Amino acid sequence: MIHLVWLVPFLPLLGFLINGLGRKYLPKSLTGVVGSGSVLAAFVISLLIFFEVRQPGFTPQVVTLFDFINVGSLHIPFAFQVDQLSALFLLIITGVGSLIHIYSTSYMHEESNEGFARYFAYLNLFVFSMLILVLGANYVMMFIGWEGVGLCSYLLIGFWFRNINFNKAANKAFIMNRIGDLGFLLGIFLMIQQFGSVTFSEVFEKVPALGEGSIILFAIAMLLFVGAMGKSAQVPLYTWLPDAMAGPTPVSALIHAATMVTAGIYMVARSNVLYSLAPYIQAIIAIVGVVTALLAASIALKQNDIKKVLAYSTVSQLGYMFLALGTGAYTAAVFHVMTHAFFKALLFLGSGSVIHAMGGEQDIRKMGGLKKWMPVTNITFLIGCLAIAGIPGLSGFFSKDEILANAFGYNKVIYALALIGALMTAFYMFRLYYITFSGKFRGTHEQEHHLHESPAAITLPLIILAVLSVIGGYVGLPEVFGAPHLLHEYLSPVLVSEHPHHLDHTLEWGLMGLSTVLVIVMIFIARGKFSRYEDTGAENTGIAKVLENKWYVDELYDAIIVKPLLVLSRFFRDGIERSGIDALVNGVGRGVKWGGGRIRLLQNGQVGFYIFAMVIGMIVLFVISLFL
Amino acid sequence: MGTMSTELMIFILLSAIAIASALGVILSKNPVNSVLNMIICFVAIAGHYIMLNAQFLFVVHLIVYTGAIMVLFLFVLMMMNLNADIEPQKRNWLKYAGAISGGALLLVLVGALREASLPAVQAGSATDIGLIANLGKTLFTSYVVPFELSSVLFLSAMVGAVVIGKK
Amino acid sequence: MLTVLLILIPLITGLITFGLKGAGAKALSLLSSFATLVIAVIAWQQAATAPETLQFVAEWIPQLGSQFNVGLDGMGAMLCLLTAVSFPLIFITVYGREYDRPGAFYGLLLLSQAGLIGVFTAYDALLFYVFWELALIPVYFLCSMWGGERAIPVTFKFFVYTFAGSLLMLTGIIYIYTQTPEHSFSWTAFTALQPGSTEQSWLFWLFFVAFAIKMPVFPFHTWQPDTYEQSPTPVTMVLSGIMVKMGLFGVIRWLLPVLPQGVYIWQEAAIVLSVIGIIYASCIAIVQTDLKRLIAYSSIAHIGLMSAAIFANNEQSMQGVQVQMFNHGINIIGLWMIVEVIQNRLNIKNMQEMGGIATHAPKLAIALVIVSLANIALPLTNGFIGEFLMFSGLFQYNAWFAAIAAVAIILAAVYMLNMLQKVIFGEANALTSTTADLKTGELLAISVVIVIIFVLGVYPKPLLELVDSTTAMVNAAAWVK
Amino acid sequence: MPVQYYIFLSIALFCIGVMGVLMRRNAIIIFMCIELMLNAVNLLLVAFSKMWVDAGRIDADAAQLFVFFVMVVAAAEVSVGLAIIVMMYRNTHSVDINILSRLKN
Amino acid sequence: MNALISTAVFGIVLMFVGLFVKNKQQIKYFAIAGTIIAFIANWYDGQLAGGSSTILHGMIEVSRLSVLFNAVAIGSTFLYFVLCGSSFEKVGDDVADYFALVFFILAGITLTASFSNLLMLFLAIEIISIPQYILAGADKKNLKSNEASLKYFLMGSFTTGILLMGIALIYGATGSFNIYEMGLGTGDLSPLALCGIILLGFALAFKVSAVPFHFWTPDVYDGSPTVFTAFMATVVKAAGFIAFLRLFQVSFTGGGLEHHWQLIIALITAATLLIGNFTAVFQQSVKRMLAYSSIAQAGFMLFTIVSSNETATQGIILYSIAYSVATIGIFAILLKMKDYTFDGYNGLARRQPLLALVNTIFLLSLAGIPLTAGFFAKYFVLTAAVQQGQLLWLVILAVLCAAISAYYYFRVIIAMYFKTGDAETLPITAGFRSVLVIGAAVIILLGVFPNLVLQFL
Repeated sequence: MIHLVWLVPFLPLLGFLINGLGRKYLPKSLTGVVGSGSVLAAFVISLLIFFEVRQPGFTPQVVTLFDFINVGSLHIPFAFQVDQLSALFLLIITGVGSLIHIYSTSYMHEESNEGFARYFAYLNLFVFSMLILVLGANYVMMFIGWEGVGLCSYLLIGFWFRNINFNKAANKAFIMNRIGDLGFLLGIFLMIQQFGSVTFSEVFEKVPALGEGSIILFAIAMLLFVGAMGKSAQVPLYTWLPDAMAGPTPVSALIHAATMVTAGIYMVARSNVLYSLAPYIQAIIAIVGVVTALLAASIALKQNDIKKVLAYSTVSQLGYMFLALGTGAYTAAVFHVMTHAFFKALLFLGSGSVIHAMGGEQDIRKMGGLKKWMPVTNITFLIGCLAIAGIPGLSGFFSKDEILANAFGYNKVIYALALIGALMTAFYMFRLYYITFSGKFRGTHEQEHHLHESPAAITLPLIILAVLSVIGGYVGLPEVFGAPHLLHEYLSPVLVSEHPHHLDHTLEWGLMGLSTVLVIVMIFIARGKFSRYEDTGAENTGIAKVLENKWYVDELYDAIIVKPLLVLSRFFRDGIERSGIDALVNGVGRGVKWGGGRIRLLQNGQVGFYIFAMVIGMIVLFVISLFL
Repeated sequence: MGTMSTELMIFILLSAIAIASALGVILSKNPVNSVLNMIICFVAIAGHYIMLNAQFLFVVHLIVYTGAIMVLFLFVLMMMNLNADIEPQKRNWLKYAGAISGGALLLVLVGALREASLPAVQAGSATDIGLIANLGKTLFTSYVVPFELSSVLFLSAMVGAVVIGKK
Repeated sequence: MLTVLLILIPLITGLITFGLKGAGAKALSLLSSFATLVIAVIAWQQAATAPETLQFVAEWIPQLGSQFNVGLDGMGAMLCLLTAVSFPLIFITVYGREYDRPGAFYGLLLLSQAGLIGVFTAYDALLFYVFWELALIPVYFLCSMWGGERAIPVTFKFFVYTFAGSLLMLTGIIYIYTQTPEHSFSWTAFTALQPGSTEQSWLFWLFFVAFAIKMPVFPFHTWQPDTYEQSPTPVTMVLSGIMVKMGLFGVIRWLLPVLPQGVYIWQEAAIVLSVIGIIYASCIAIVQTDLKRLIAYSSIAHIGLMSAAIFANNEQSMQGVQVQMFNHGINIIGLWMIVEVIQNRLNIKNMQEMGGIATHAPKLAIALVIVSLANIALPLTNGFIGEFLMFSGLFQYNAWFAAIAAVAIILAAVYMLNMLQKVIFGEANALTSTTADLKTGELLAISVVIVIIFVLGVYPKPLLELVDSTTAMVNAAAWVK
Repeated sequence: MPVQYYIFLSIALFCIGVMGVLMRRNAIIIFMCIELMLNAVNLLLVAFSKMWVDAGRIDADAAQLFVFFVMVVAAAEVSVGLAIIVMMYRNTHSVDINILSRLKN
Repeated sequence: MNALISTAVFGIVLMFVGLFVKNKQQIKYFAIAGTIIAFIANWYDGQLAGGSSTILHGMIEVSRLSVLFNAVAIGSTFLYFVLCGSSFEKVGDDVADYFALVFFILAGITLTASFSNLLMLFLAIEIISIPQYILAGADKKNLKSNEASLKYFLMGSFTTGILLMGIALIYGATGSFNIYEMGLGTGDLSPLALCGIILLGFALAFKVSAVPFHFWTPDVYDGSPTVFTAFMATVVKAAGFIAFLRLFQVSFTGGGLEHHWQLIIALITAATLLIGNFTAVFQQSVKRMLAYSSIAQAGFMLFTIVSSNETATQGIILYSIAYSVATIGIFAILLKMKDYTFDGYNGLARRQPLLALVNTIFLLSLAGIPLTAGFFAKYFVLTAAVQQGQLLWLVILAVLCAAISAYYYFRVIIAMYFKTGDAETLPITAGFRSVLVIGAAVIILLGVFPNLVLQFL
């Protein structure tokens, strides 16, 4: 089966080509079948691969398709690597991907024929790129996918291209990602310089030779991490993700929650050999992670756009994953990627269902009491909220608990901060839930009349994801439960450098209890505050206003980066280009003309003067040649 | 003071006349005076030719220059009825500048040629090289090509003078 | 003989075309360009297997030791192929347009093609110089005669600029020629000479300035945006797609192997200039509102990178540069094709007045997106391979230069995406809502570009292998320390 | 007698001629000064001829013949030159060289 | 030698033709026939002179160079007569005399490449100059023509004085007028000889209009009847250079002698290049621009003097052809224009495409663009200078000036092709056109195969 791995990315690519080229001619039904079917088929193959990989004693296999770049000693083949990590990601991507494709067939049904096909083409292309990213057997392949998903993200955020603001959001996403990509790229160059190779196996083989704490290693690790920061929306490169909500909601679910944004985690996990030898960088990663988690969570507290809340929540959760990576708990990070994929996709799709029902309205202040009309959405959304909040028994609890436990072992302060973040998570999620689903409806009558539960193509994925959000956590039970940590065992051949912090059991139980209790308290506070929410229209003040305005980070970036860049560019254009270089060049021309104009005055028409000048010239030349 | 000094005295006398009359040419206001000065200068130069045993040239010089060319000049001047008043004075500084640069040229040339070491002229030693017979022989043997060519020159000058001169 | 044919076909047909009227000129030039393409493809195949069969030597000026010596190595074959591919594309794109005095227009274009191929094939310095100028003259006339309202002074500036540069190069050529023991212009004699390092040091500048103006490298670039803006688009395609490669080609063929020590002394300076140029031009591109000028500055930035990579002068950068020479040519020609279509439809250049083209001309918009993405070196497009290798090579030379230069990939995204947003996205206005989509000919030409973009983006091997020999040659010559 | 005397004399005459050319505006006088320069050269040539004869060279008559040719040329030049000056006088009623300065710059 | 005789004889013949042939247009054909016969006679010379032979008591040396240059000069004159011959009539009535004078000039020119005695040089220069004074003033009623004639004459005869002084001083130092027998390169250089060399340099610099002895050039070229300017600025100029080069190459080179004068000639060259090019940029009249351009081109030709080596000889020959043919062609077209300013050329390409094309080729040749003879001309002179060593600064200055020169040559091209206007021309015959095309073909042919000419050297 392994040798057929190329089919996994190839099928979505085929879907992309069919939908893209035939977008004018194919009916929507066929488009939907092609789009979803290709991903579903890829999922099936991924499952088969997964089962093969799961066999004990499986060693990573590299499938080389052809030579991509061959320059001297540098060989970069177009090759796929199948191992435990990539197989797991294949499952997440194609699995969640196919659900979202199915969901989309209904959600996007109001688009024109062409738009519908275009949407599926982009989505398929995204899946293709994402699969390249996780399947690549070297960093360049990863980079190909890395930029590819960025492109698809750009295309899908700007899907409704007539809206200039959506386009701007798309541009922002792409450009911020590129900043990260730059780091990634430089990291690759440094690798080429140091190891003469970018293939995972060769690089990891040569890394230890540099020795722990080597400055080169730091540089590589840091540069790669910059890439991860961009892709996975970490501080300071996170501001694009909330804006990316301009795209269709299934896109947010797939790209900006479940898959693409976790690419950074995948990359660091994939490079665990490297990172484990760069402890300072790990510390940086942990700090960035926890700061992101806190910052995003704090912003989420005051957002009123249903998708924005989820977006900040995603940023925050990604922060947790990086925290896990920073503490060396790679499995925990991957684990959280998985569970997060389930419940965040669920939440996004649920919000999509809500938005769909509300006729495009996204402001939660205009909603309320929706559980009456949308029972399935309500239940599944609630499950999602519970899962993300970390209620014991649901998937989020296990993954988050593992992260918190590791953080505690790593550093108490970070643990405390992470815990605060987790509490905020519970609070804003239930704020969202209660404002949206409880209380009474605050929208227009027209909207109220229109409210309905979504069709099966939407609810079915919701239900499946809700089930996964509940049971997904059982693959990684904490040690204290006594059961084996399946995920850890599964991934251990890949995550060779993992060094999780094991706490003693009492402490672990205590921490678990503490967080559970606090989370429940938070939920109740939220319930008390928002279950009968009324939109007063009052302006926020003080810290609330700061939070509502996202700490003014966008404005800050505008002031310290965008504006100076524009000023600099204008200075280059007007100051240097026009009045500098070009003026100089033209000045030479003018100088010649001016000189000509002066010199020609010598030619004054008087023959007496001419002879005089000749004599003077003779004298001068005589003096030069005779006496000098 | 032997014969040498006689030679030298004649040389100095002739030179003085020549330079004085040359200065007269350039300094006198009336063009007719200039021409007359010029004639004196040419006669002095002719005297030098005799001193240098160039008898043929002496004759030609007197006939061609003093006789023909200068008379031609005089004729043209008379025909145009030019006198001193007609020539507007150059601005003074230009005049001085002209004089100074001419002087500078002189200085430069003298400075350059001052140290030339050359065989001396043995004044008084008569040679017959400048006689018409000898020169004529050379002229019609070695120098026949330039001689013929000068006819081309004259022809063109003649054609030219006609072309330009006729109304 | 094949090589000579490559020069002769456009030369002769070009001269004939002068005498033809409208349709005849179009048809003949198209035919000629296809014939050249066929020959170029055959030559390309031969260059890969038996390059020596492409060498053609005939006596030219025996008194001078100058021969009509043409041949194709990997890079030469690649650039000839680029030229041969570009011209049919250009002709197809403008097939629907009517130009004043078409005979002269197409004739001059073909003559410039002959000159360009000549430059890429010459193995004799004097011949090289002759072709170098020959390529310039038709372009000068094309720009001035069919260009925009400021075309005459602008093109003239361009002409004098490049002319001055090439005359300096001529001085250098003459100097080296007089130094060669057997007084020969042949490339072999030039590379074998190796003057002393002081001489190489100043000779370097004589050559470098000529090439730098042609490329153009900061600060010798100011002719370029104006010229691109004012030229008729087919000519701009030739200029930006192929002619700028003359400078790069010149450096690789005539500077690196001939004056390795000079390069060694000055490479850092050249790279610094190039890197400044990359950032500088990228920044200016950000604040351009004129579509053509934006592309012009983006081109300066790209060329800056190529120049930096050439002087970084290692295996990766050299391979990257050569591959990128081809790919940049294809991409920028594609870009200009689309600009030409937009110009033709809307007759405006200011991007602020555009917008919403995607709604009414989706094919056009898609093509623009793809070509723009190739231009910002998205992986799996052809632009990526070259840029990746060039940056990598530059990084091996000096990590900091590479890091600074690489900022351009962000800036490139900024201006290209801005351009896309302003031109094709958003709501259509009164003007743009009438935009007609691509017509068959245009679609065909652009499709070819797009296919090349993806094929070479996914499978660059043929190109990389083709230029291997040239890289080996340069590197063998260049590491004299 | 050193030949330098003749050299200096002839240079002096030559330079006086140059001065005259520079100082005067009357075309005829200027032309005369040019003739003076030619005569200075002639004198010099004759002196050199004598010098080389005294030094024993038999072909020294070349210089005298040269002088002869100079005179020939001078005569031709005078005929043309005076014709030109007369032509100018006819058109402008002046022989001032500065009258004619239409052609400039 | 045959060339000299035939041209001189034909000068006389033409004088008489004027008496018997009343139709002025027909006189041209006699003149053309004269050049053809002279060309054949010269070719016959070439057959005889295997290597080089000094004949007639050391006055004349017939060599491959002299025969080749005579061929160039006579050929150019032929082209000149064919293209501009019919314009003689516009100047005045004495058409036959003008032709005769041109032939006399040509007779002088045939000496410039073959003199081997300073007397012959002097006579050659005078034979060239005196008819030119007359031709410059041929348009008798025209004050400009008067002025040109007067200026040329006064300055020319002043320079004659300088030239003679130089010759006299050299004679004083060496006791010989024969350029082969002077032996200046051996032993110490007498100050007399040095002054003589410098003065001769000045005089010849005047003839080739090098700065600062160039002042006459623009005025004379501008004031003279255009048809004569065409001749003065081309063949005559080339003759000046060949004389200059011959004298300096044969007599003043060797034994380190060139170091005494190389610097000032180099300075003169630099000044000529700068002033010629700078001033030409400013002109509004094409005719006057060509006058300044001739100064600028002289700057390039001076390179041959500075370097005075084998390549320089080749260079001067090629330069003579390239420059003469191109300039005659440009002047021939100028003669057909009603308006001599740049604006007068506006839109010529639409009205007379062939004329414009040919003019463009000539202008490109002057600018030194490859594939025209002008390129190889420039190439050779620059190579000569580079071979000399130490002169690289001058070469670089020259190429920069060449770039400037593109400016004013291209102004004509711009006017013809890119500007709209109705350039008015006089009627143009098919014969005129075809000869122009032949001229352009020569330029292109020599631009591709310069050895067509060089093989004769």
